[in-house]
Amino acid sequence: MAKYEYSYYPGCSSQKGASSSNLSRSVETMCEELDVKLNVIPDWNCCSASIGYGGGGVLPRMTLSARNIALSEKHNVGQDIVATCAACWLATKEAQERFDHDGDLMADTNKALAEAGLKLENKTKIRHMVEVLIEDIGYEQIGSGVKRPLEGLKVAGYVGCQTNRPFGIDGESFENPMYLDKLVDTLGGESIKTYEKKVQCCGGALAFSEPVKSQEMIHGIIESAYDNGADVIATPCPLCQANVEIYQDEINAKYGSKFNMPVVYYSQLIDVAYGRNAKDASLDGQIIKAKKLEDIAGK
Amino acid sequence: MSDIVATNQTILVVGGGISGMTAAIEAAEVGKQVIVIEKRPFIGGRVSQLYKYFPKLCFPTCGLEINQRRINANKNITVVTMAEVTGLVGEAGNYTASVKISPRYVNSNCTACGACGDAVESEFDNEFNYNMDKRKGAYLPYNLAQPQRYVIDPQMIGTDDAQKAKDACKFNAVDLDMQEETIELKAGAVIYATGWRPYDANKIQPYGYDRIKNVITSVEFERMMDPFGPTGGKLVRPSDGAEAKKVAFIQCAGSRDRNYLKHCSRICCMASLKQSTYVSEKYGDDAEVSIYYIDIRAIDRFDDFYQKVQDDKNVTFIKSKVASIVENKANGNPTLHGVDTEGYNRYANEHDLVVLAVGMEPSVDKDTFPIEIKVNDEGFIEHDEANGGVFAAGCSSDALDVNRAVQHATAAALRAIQVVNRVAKAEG
Amino acid sequence: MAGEMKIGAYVCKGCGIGERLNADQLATTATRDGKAAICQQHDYLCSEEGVNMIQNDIDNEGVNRVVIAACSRRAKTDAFAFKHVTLHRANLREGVIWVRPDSDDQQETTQEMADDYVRMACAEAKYSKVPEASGQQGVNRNILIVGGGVAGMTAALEASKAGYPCTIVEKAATLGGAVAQLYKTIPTKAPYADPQDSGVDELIAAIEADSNITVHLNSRTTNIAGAPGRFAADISAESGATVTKDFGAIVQASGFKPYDANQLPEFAYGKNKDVVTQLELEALAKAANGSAIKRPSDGKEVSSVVFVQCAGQRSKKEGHLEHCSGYCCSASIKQAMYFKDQNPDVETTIMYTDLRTPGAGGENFYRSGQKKGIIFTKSVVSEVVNGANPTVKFKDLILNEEAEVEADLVVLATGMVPNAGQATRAELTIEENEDKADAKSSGEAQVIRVEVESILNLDYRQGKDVPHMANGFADSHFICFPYETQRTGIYTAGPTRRPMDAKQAMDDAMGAAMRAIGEAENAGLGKAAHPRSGDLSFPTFRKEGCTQCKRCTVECPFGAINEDEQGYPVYNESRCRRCGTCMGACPVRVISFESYSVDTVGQQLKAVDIPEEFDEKPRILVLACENDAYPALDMAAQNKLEYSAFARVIPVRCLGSISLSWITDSLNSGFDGIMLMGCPSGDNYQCHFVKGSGTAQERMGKVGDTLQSLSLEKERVATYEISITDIHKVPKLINDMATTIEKIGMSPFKF
Amino acid sequence: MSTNTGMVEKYRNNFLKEVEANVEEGEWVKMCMQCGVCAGSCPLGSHWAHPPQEIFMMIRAGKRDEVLTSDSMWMCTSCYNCIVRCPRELPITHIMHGLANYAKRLGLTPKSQPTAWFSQVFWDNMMKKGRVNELKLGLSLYFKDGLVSGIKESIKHQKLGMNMMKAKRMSIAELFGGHGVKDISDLQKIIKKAEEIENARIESYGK
Repeated sequence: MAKYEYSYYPGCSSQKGASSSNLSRSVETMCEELDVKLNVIPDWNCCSASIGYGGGGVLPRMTLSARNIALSEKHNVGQDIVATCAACWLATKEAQERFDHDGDLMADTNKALAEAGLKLENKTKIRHMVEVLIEDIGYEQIGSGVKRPLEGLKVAGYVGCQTNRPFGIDGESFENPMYLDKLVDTLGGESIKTYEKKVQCCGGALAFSEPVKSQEMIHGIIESAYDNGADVIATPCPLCQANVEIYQDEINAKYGSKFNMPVVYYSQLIDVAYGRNAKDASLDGQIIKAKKLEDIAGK
Repeated sequence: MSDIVATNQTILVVGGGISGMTAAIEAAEVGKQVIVIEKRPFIGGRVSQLYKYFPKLCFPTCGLEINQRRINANKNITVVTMAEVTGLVGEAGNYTASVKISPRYVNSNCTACGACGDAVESEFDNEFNYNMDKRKGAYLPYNLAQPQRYVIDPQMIGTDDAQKAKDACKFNAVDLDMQEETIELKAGAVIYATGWRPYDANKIQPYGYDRIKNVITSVEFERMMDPFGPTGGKLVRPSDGAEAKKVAFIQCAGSRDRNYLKHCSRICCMASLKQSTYVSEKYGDDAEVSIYYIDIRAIDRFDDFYQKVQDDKNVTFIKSKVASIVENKANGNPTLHGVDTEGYNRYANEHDLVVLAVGMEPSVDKDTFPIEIKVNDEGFIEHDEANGGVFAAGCSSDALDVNRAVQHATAAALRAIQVVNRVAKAEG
Repeated sequence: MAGEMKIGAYVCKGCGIGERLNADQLATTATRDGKAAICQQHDYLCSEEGVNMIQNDIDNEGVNRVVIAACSRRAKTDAFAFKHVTLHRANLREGVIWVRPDSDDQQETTQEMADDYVRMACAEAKYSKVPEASGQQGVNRNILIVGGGVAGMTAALEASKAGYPCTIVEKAATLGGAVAQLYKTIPTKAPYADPQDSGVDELIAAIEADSNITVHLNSRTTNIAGAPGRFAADISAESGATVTKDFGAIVQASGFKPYDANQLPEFAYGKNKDVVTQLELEALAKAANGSAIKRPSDGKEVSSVVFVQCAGQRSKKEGHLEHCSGYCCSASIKQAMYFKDQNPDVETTIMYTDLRTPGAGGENFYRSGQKKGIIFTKSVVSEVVNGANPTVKFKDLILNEEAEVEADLVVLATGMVPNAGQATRAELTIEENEDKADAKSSGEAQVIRVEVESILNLDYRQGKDVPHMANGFADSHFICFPYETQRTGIYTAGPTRRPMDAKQAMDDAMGAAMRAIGEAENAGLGKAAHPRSGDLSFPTFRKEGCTQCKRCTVECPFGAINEDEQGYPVYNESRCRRCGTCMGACPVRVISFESYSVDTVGQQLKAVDIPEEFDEKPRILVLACENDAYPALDMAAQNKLEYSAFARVIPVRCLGSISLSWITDSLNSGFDGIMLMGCPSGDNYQCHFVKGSGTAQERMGKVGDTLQSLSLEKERVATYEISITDIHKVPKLINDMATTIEKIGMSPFKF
Repeated sequence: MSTNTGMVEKYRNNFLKEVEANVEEGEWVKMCMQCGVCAGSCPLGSHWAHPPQEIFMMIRAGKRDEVLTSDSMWMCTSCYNCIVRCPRELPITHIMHGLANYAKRLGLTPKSQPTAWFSQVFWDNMMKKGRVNELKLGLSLYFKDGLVSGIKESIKHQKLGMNMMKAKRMSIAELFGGHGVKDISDLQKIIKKAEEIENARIESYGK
């Protein structure tokens, strides 16, 4: 019997061979270490993120999330839903709030779900993995498990948008959230509290449709990390991670910069600090190798 | 303090600011017994920390001097400073209040000669200047402080300095053994003139008050103008002491905003218009003032003042709620980002100094009143029969300018008098 | 008071006075020069022991003039408060040792300073009397309330609740005033979401049920004579019948008249029936009474309405109002709700430049209006085009484009014009005053700017109504003392003094009622009102000396002095605020107060010891306003800011009270410089007596001649505008004067 | 009136009513007080021809075509800055999504608006199997302007693709089958139903 148990909503990009499969692998490792059991929602579906609106109206989109919640309520009874992807968490939590405030929407949604014999109770808490870490486990306990402090590792905590707004982590400010920094410090690393781009938008889904506009913002995010002497950028958001990491070649080409800034997940930091090797921490999933982190993992 | 006489014909005034003073004077000058409970070591409240009043640009201490003279001359008024009402029970015509009195460590022997102040070295944050500077551990809160009696900072108690202060006093005015005490007072009616406090600018995260040195609040700006204030009356930047000529005022900083205070604080527009004249007063035509606003609320006759400022070519008005402030690391200038909504013009304006026109928040938190009274969502006391003999005066009832607060307090005095006169009649 | 005068002088040695000054010499000075019968020293005079020592001399030694040689008159007032004696303070602490360096070479001049202050205090004592009642006072608790709108009714009900009988005089046939014409009013209670009933009927019912309140309908006050405590008002009904009643104080709640929209042809008012004012819309709403509001032209149910804010307001255009009426934004929201609450499909647009809904209630009401679907358009309306439907042409300031919209009905927010009666000029010149005296009626015409009917018909020397402030409102000028008009015992409330809505007017009326009660009680005891509240002294004059020049009656800021047939002044004690402006005005020095007179000051400056010319010790007389300049000097001392040892400071009630004789006397007795420190004058005057400082400056303009006749340099006499905050400035000014004298040399008039 | 007729009187509230009825969170539009904090907070702000608060004013002013044919709302990156800063609590992000969706539904979206196109592709891709197939999504992105430019694009981004493959964060397997929801027909039934309900509501507007 694990100490903590949740209903888990991995999301499309966390799947094997998908863009943030390294996130899910590092999270699995992290959960082993923290004695957290994640029960995947059986047959979960996509939340349509924050880009589906072009194709899907509000009711179809809400219904997508409704199905996931309904499935969780059916199979993982009484367990909070936990997501690791900002978009998944946001879309689901948002849907839930709207169902709470809009009886008609809830009714219509259930009409649709009825097509597959599903029913939404909407009683389940929708949470982000970071909330689990901070609220259920706590910095103190996380710190107590550190075997290999991330000494000398200067980390720019890049929170991004959707993990931070509109819900964010309880008690944190939208403009200057500190939890990533606290976490880094807890792991013995060196947080860069003055990192001014920590909540700058990376373009999100528009990185695909509006690459020029998005990469301009990504450029700023990385540049500021360099200006602040960061060894690595750490983020909780898969889309942020991908956007900030994978376009660095193209950005260098466009801006004549020489960026080669690794972008990792908070979960990877924890894995390494907890003494796990680079593979367990899925550092092999980096396109830009997190050299310093690997070194620590290699110790 | 136990020598205070109070009966159920006494009027208890909670708060010794301009509203409390007014209510007390009005009631006392028609022969009513009044006790004023003030939590700071001196009466005068917020207005004592203002440089000038709008729209006349006259000085608050001018009226304070007269009010204080009237209070001193009136035997019907007892002022209890460093005191707070911690409990209140009863009904109209028969209240009992518990009043907690914190030690001042200086008794009425004090002649304000200043010997104790000269004797001590230790310094502490100066709350009178919103902690922008330090003051001695034995101090007179400000020049016109009334009662004209020194205070010893509790943080100094037990140190050698405290003893030095005691030794320096020829009149046995310093009493280091003073203890906190709680007394019970009877009253027929209670006037809550507890006033307001500036909204906590740290909460307005997009404006980086907690991160950017050259972003200050309007109340701090007022203190800067005082020749005895933290900057000796100079308008300079906290970051580097450079002259602040290009100054931005951000309206509704914490007001009219569901994230902070939902209500409009009424005074901030006029306050910023007034403060724009401070910049001109200091720098003449080098002054470059920008006022970022949603609506300029220069109500009724104040509009004349607005029109005057509009005619000043050194003052620019931008209809825009500033979105965010970013510090220019190179020169410490705050850069304001936003959109002028009159015709959609995007801006990124650098200023020497940014003043947040912070809103008015009731001093007493919504659910901490010692007795059940009607308080609205904004935390202001509503006038309601259910409040019995408890009446609001001034900013405890709404966001009010001084003029309106005083009017309201004058009316509150009459409400209280109605109650105690009823009692007097009943008791014959 | 009975018995001969006996001065007791008491020298304090505390707060460093003993160390810095020779107390024995001060004592000698008091007895030898000051003719003090008793003089005692004490190490700590304000202590219980010290105070008892003094009280004992009063009780057992017959001391009735107490001279305290210690700290400033502003310090330790609680300790030095003795009954039935006059009190005089020689300011040795703030006035001497704190402003002088503690060095041996300065000791002599510092001691001289102190000695002079002791002499001066004793001199003042010699010429002061304990104020006695004038015999004019009498308590009258009846309150006259002019105007029977919500403000007037509130004043009456609330004063009555406190036990004060009230009489309402209303010119109309019914009570209720403007608010009675409203369908509903702006909400006054949380959640401030919907229009509410005005409650006028309840008010009227309460008035009728209150035996303590008398109402005169169809009536006006045709004459008000007397003064606080003894006002005699003629109340005349339309029928002509007149009753005279006595009152202690008056509340003027004469309200407003709506701005005349006919002055707005650009908005098609008068041309198009469907362009109405806010007040006219109230009538339509009343008629509809909850059903669909119909428009005037053809009775069609209104399906779209545009509200034009600031119509003819906030504008310097001829015939427009310069002020903002404050309530119109909320009123338009309220009126738009009339439509929305009845039928949400009615289109309601409010065109504004600044939406002004302050406070907690205001913002909630605005939000509620938006929730109900009222459209707010930040725009400037240029024109309303006449047509089957009026068309509003405007510039949308957000979309930055000219646009227009057709509507069934257009409502103009035209604002308030105060009902403040006749505008009396703040000051009458002597010339005007002559005309007035000669031919009353024609003189009247000169005095009054616009020919409007008086509301109060005061039998006052200086006009029939309360003087107006900016924009024609009968407001007080003061921020800290909003009810202090220039007519003691008469308190204005509601839109007559500032544009406001019903709720504010009712709160305001309550404040005015409080002040009226306060003044009725004060007058009864012969006490002065703000700012010298409690002062029992009052001005009297020696008729035999009076030349009927009328300066006093003209210059009194409070219209306290009338004239009898021969043009002699007739004092109305309780109208008087004890500033002494009349005293300063009197060229023949016949006006004085018992505790403040030409002598109490004149003898002080004569008491100053004037050294020989070659001693190179000039003397500078500083006459400082007790309200601002004197506290500023005290605070300078508190901060140990030094100034010349040659200065001798005398506090005065107001610069207006300064008698020219003091100037000439001091020049003659050898003072080298004279400094007059008063409050800023002008539009934003800070003088607590309205125009004392201004008047003084005019008078001093004439000193030039005196100086010339004495062939003295004009720099020797200077007037300054000092605010209480000029703490650094005052010592500097004194030192500058000292330097000036060094330059121009000593006065030759030293005997 | 039918939703498609562009005939609306200026400064009449017809369009506002239409938006309130048919656009996600449209009933909030009237609550805007024109402070402009949303416009100033948007990371792509400078790319908006009409920032949100102006769009709200245009809606009130009845500028139906100008609003619905604008590509401004397609600039929304869903960063939620505007939402958290709006003093009036307007869910601006959602209103922008709603307007975009409504404009597209009415066929008023500017041709070749990349985000409009991409969001549709994303939706279709997702609806096929109930989960997003990133590879196909990526490829379709390159091939959106036809085969030739598609191959060019692919080559341009080849390195990126290879990197992802190496990092096992992109898998050729996805081309053949790939992940998906088991009860895909159930899911599609559910969504179809939801769409029916929504369409019915919008069709009925004004009728």
